[in-house]
Amino acid sequence: MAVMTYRDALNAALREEMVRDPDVFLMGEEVAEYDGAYKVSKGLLDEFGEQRVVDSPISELGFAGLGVGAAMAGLRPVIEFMTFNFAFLALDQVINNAAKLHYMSEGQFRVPIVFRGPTGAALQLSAQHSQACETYYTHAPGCKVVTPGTPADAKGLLKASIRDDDPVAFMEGELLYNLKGEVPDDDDFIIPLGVADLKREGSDISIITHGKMIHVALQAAAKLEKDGIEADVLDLRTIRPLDMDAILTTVAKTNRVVYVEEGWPYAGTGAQIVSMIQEEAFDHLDAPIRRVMQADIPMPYAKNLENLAKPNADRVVEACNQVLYR
Amino acid sequence: MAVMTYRDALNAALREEMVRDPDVFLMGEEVAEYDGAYKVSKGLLDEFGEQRVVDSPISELGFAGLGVGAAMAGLRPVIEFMTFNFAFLALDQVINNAAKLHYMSEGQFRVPIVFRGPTGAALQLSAQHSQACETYYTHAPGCKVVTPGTPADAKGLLKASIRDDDPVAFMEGELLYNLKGEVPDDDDFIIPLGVADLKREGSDISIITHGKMIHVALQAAAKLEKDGIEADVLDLRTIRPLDMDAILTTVAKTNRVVYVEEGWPYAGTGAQIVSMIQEEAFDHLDAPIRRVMQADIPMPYAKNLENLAKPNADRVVEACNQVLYR
Amino acid sequence: MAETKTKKRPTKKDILKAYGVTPEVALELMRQMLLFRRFEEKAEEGYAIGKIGGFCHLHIGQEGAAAGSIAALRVDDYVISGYRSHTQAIAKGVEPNAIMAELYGRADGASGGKGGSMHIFGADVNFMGGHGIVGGQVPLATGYGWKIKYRGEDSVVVCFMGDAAVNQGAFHESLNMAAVWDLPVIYVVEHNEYGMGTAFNRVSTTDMEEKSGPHGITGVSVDGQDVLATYALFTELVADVRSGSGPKFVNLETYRFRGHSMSDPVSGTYRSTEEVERYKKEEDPIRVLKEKLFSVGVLDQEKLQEMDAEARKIAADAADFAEASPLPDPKQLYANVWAEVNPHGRLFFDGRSRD
Amino acid sequence: MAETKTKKRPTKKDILKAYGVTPEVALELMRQMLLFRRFEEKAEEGYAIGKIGGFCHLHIGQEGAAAGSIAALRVDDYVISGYRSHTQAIAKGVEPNAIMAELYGRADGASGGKGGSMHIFGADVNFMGGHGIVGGQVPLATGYGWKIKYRGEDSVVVCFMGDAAVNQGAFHESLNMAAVWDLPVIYVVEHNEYGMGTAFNRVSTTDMEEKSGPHGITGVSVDGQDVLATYALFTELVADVRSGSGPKFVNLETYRFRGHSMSDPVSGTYRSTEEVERYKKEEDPIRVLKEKLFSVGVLDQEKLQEMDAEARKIAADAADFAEASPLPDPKQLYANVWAEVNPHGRLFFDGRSRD
Ligand SMILES: Cc1ncc(C[n+]2csc(CCOP(=O)(O)OP(=O)(O)O)c2C)c(N)n1
Ligand SMILES: Cc1ncc(C[n+]2csc(CCOP(=O)(O)OP(=O)(O)O)c2C)c(N)n1
Ligand SMILES: [Mg+2]
Ligand SMILES: [Mg+2]
Repeated sequence: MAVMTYRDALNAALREEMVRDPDVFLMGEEVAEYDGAYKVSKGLLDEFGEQRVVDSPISELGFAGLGVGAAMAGLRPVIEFMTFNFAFLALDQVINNAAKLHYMSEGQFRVPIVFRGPTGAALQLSAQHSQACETYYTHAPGCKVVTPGTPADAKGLLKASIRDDDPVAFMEGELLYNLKGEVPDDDDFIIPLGVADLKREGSDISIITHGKMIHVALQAAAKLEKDGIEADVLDLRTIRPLDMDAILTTVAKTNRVVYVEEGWPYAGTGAQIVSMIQEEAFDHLDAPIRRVMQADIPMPYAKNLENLAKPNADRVVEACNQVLYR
Repeated sequence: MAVMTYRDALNAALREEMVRDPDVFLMGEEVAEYDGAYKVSKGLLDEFGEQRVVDSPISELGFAGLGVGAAMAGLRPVIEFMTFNFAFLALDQVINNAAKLHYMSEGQFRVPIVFRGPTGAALQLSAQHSQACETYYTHAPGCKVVTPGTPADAKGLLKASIRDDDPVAFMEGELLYNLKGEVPDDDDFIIPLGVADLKREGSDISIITHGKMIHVALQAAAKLEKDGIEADVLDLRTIRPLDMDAILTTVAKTNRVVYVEEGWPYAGTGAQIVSMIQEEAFDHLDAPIRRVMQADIPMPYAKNLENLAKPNADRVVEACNQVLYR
Repeated sequence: MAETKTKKRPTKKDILKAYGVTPEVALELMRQMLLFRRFEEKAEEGYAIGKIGGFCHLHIGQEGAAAGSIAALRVDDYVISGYRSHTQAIAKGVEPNAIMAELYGRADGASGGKGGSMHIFGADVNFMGGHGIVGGQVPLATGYGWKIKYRGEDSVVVCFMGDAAVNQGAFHESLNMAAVWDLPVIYVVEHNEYGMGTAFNRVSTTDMEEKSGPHGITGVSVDGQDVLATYALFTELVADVRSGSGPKFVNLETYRFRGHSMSDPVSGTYRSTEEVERYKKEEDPIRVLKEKLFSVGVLDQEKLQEMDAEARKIAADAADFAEASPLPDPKQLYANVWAEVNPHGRLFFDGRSRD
Repeated sequence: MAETKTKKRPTKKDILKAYGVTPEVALELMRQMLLFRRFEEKAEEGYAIGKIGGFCHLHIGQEGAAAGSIAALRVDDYVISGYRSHTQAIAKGVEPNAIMAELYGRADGASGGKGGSMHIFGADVNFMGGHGIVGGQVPLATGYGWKIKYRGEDSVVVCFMGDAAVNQGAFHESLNMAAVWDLPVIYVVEHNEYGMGTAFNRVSTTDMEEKSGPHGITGVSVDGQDVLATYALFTELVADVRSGSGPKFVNLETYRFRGHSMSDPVSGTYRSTEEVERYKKEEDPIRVLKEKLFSVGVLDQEKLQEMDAEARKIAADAADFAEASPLPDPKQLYANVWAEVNPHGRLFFDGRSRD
């Protein structure tokens, strides 16, 4: 085990997969000479050369689609969106091409591509730069969605995503890049897609979450603990495929659920998960599930407003108390 | 009351609003000389001239954005997407500009624009042309979403949408254009946004739905009636704003809910509604809510497969029976 | 605009030599164009009697494009197109039977019945579809070019699109990237004057040839109704690109004899009946080639009829094949949504049974 | 590329006449550029001490662009820009105090603290932002042009963007529409050689001037470090456009003296320290103008210092104003999400209380 940052874990995953498979290449804005806007691809240009680490023009639709074509043709592109905020421009290529071509062609083409980059709010980047974009990718069948919250998960899941034969939207957190954690050294350290991780064990309530919000959930769990409440904190890690078994297991154990997510509420991933829990574990629920989400507004710039808009541990504790009828 | 088609009702709404307000104009592919790909704008070019009924190049991102700018500048554009399938290309302008500019500018700009066109599957148009796109618009605050299912609703809601000061995604059904129904003659016939309509009354179960699916729901209700089951069929009509009061009323009455929607399940509008019902009417529910949705796949072309993929009355009846524990 | 299209064509005896085309190639191009025409007429019939549904876009009148360009390619070259692509699929080697069965939505269709007219694929012969979003295939073509360069191969990509597609951002973004990275892609506009009902000069103030200029790719025009000229140009371009000269842009001038799709009138709204009739009379690529080949004695009426009968037979057989092919197995509904079904986690969320 | 930028400039006595600029205008341009410089230096300070957060992109080195172009406009003309837009906002008439307060995220900010550096708006003076998505403002500008034509007005729109924005589809789609509909928009690229760390010639094989060609809009280049040349060009263009000559494209050649944003190093990675130093020495728009005005006796050191002191005072006052302005009221969190709160139905779905 080595201790490394989330950024370095991603970097290591990219490097290892590029060494392992000559068909893997990285393309995006500033990924090569600049080492990536957030330095995730540091050193890769030197190591792999400019055919495999490629600075693109600011043409999100174009280079995303180029990646899809290259994937159909047999390569395994990793396309970096500087942030997923800019990927709205590319969504047609992701949904209409990447996610559908395998089906439309009755399996003649595979599209093993990873679209990766940060999603969600960082600090005071305001409305156009602070969106959690998961829903735009989970909604359409054909696209897998991965949201790692720790360095180890980042590494193991990125490697799994690159090896996966389907398009994967791999959504990182800008605020996580400096986060440190233990990461197994093994070159073949893979975390399979579709396996949630119980980040904390408790029996009174289940906090279900993913991505950056696992840290908020863990903070909330620590606060609750002081109050004598023990929470399960279930990190979904991948939201399509979704580890429904793990969800049902924790629900059956605690009978009470709070769901925490960074993005907007309407038709978020949380809406889907709540909907499934009520359908598949109706009799296990002792109280309505509550969701803690971003305020349902475009993200404001001012620090005080931004703080109000984001989900935080206090809001999670409050929701837990409601669900526990305390 | 006149009997007219859904198409003619939309046409009348456009005409009346263009007569009423010189700032209203219609732009899109083939809307002028060709009368619209689905003939919704028939005759408008002749009546209003080429400055107000405008054929655009096939540049969805560009002309959607042009509309947003024109709306900021004080006009009231109606932008037709030939279908919403093509509007993925324009989504950046809708989400990042139309929906956010009012907030980002602290109210300095209003964006009174309507994006309209058909959504969802027609007949055998296959994967890239058969998507129910609501989720892409409901998720982000700042954008209203309207999905009329009858000629009268089409007319009254389109007029309300054009007069609304916010961006509205007005989503029609290609398969509805020929549907006939009674429509009030009044030039000021407006259906306010945010008011659901109980399309059928019953007390045993609530079928909640919107858009094209109201007809499937009504068919299902007719079948259930033969079996002695009386269903409320609640047509949401607008899904943002959402008439939550009407939803809670029907749930409180029947205690059993089936939700019917044309699109994909994951993070659809239905997921949101189920999530809210379980939160706000937990104690009223006698059984888990079930959703009847499109099969979770890209739409296939072959007629038999397409039929299997779409929601239909039998599936709704089956879901109702499950919810009724029959 | 439309009026200025008639081109001077060589009419003298040594005409084939002038084009640099052998009699065999010329006859093969004729054979292909006849097949395209008869095949699509069969599809029209199938549509009329309800065997084919959805959108169906025909190349009738534009046969010279696919024939003249794709004949210049090798099997390991790639072709990709929009939703109007039956003839390109045939030219690249997708079986007419499989295409017709796809139009019929049958199990033996090129895409197993899942794609329909707009989404014909033939991965084995490097025909990459069949795409429904105007301009959506252009970045994909660029990706194929990227892969060829990445692997150091010497294949070439031909990417077809309609004239309306050049107004899509995807076109410009792609051409710029192709130029920056020097990719082996030939971008071809089948310029049939209209995007649905919109004449090109209503949505552009410049000529098609200029559209690639800002990306450093020179545009070249060709009379697409003259299949020999088309073939000659592509032979040259393909050789150039294969030897590393980078991306090209071709304005292939042509005309569609049918409506935009099956539900669109042939004429009477956005274009006059006279215009269409004149094109059919003077600019039918089959007739243009026929007159040339008759004049040099490479073809006569009898031989032509023989070839035509053969084409009709292939088309009729395709319809019979399609008719005989079963509907897709309902079990296929959920097949091939995912290329890799992960051992863990749920991928489908409709709560339905999938067998 | 960067090496070829130094331009020959008139240096003779009648220099102002050569540009067609009066001494008053020249001094006003100087006054503005000094203000821009001092204001943004103040912003740099504010950022360094943590008063300003998020992304903050400075125009330092590029002051000639906003000064030279916007001075040629009327109040009822429109200006719209990207995320690098402080100086354009000031030039168009947004109060420096309001801009600085916006950077500080305060209630008196130009956007009430909700926008930040990237989203300055001034609807009352027709400054339409302040946009964060590269190229995203270009269709909006086109919409303003549309409105002007629709209403038969004679205003003009100036749309600024960076050099990297021309590789966005939005740019090409917009210019084509502007040409087709003959809209009164001047599209201006502030070509500072780099998009973040990417030199323009790494993402384009052609010169900037050619980018508008396929849309039938001729491009014209101007030395943006020479504010008099910039002003002269815009005076001419604005008059042309106002009189109905349709859209224009300007390649305004300039250079940024700071990093891309506050977190980006000035030099040492994608560009050399020598390059930046040379530009600062030879191509500082303030120095270039100063030398001209000194040489013709319109300005001297004393007067310059006076003007500079005034600029510094406005900037310092702005910082004081910002500092004194309160944080936005938490009640504003939910204000202005919707322009119209419908009497029926739910619009917010977070389940939180909103007062
Ligand atoms: C992005 C997008 N917008 C609109 C459409 C609807 N549409 C299909 S074909 C077409 C016209 C295209 O014309 P052109 O490119 O000239 O090709 P042609 O049909 O003439 O071969 C339109 C508008 C679409 N499929 N995709
Ligand atoms: C669509 C989009 N992609 C990427 C970004 C991130 N980004 C912000 S500025 C920038 C560089 C733009 O360079 P240029 O257009 O030359 O303007 P400059 O910063 O030099 O003024 C990038 C890549 C963005 N904001 N929007
Ligand atoms: Mg065409
Ligand atoms: Mg730049």
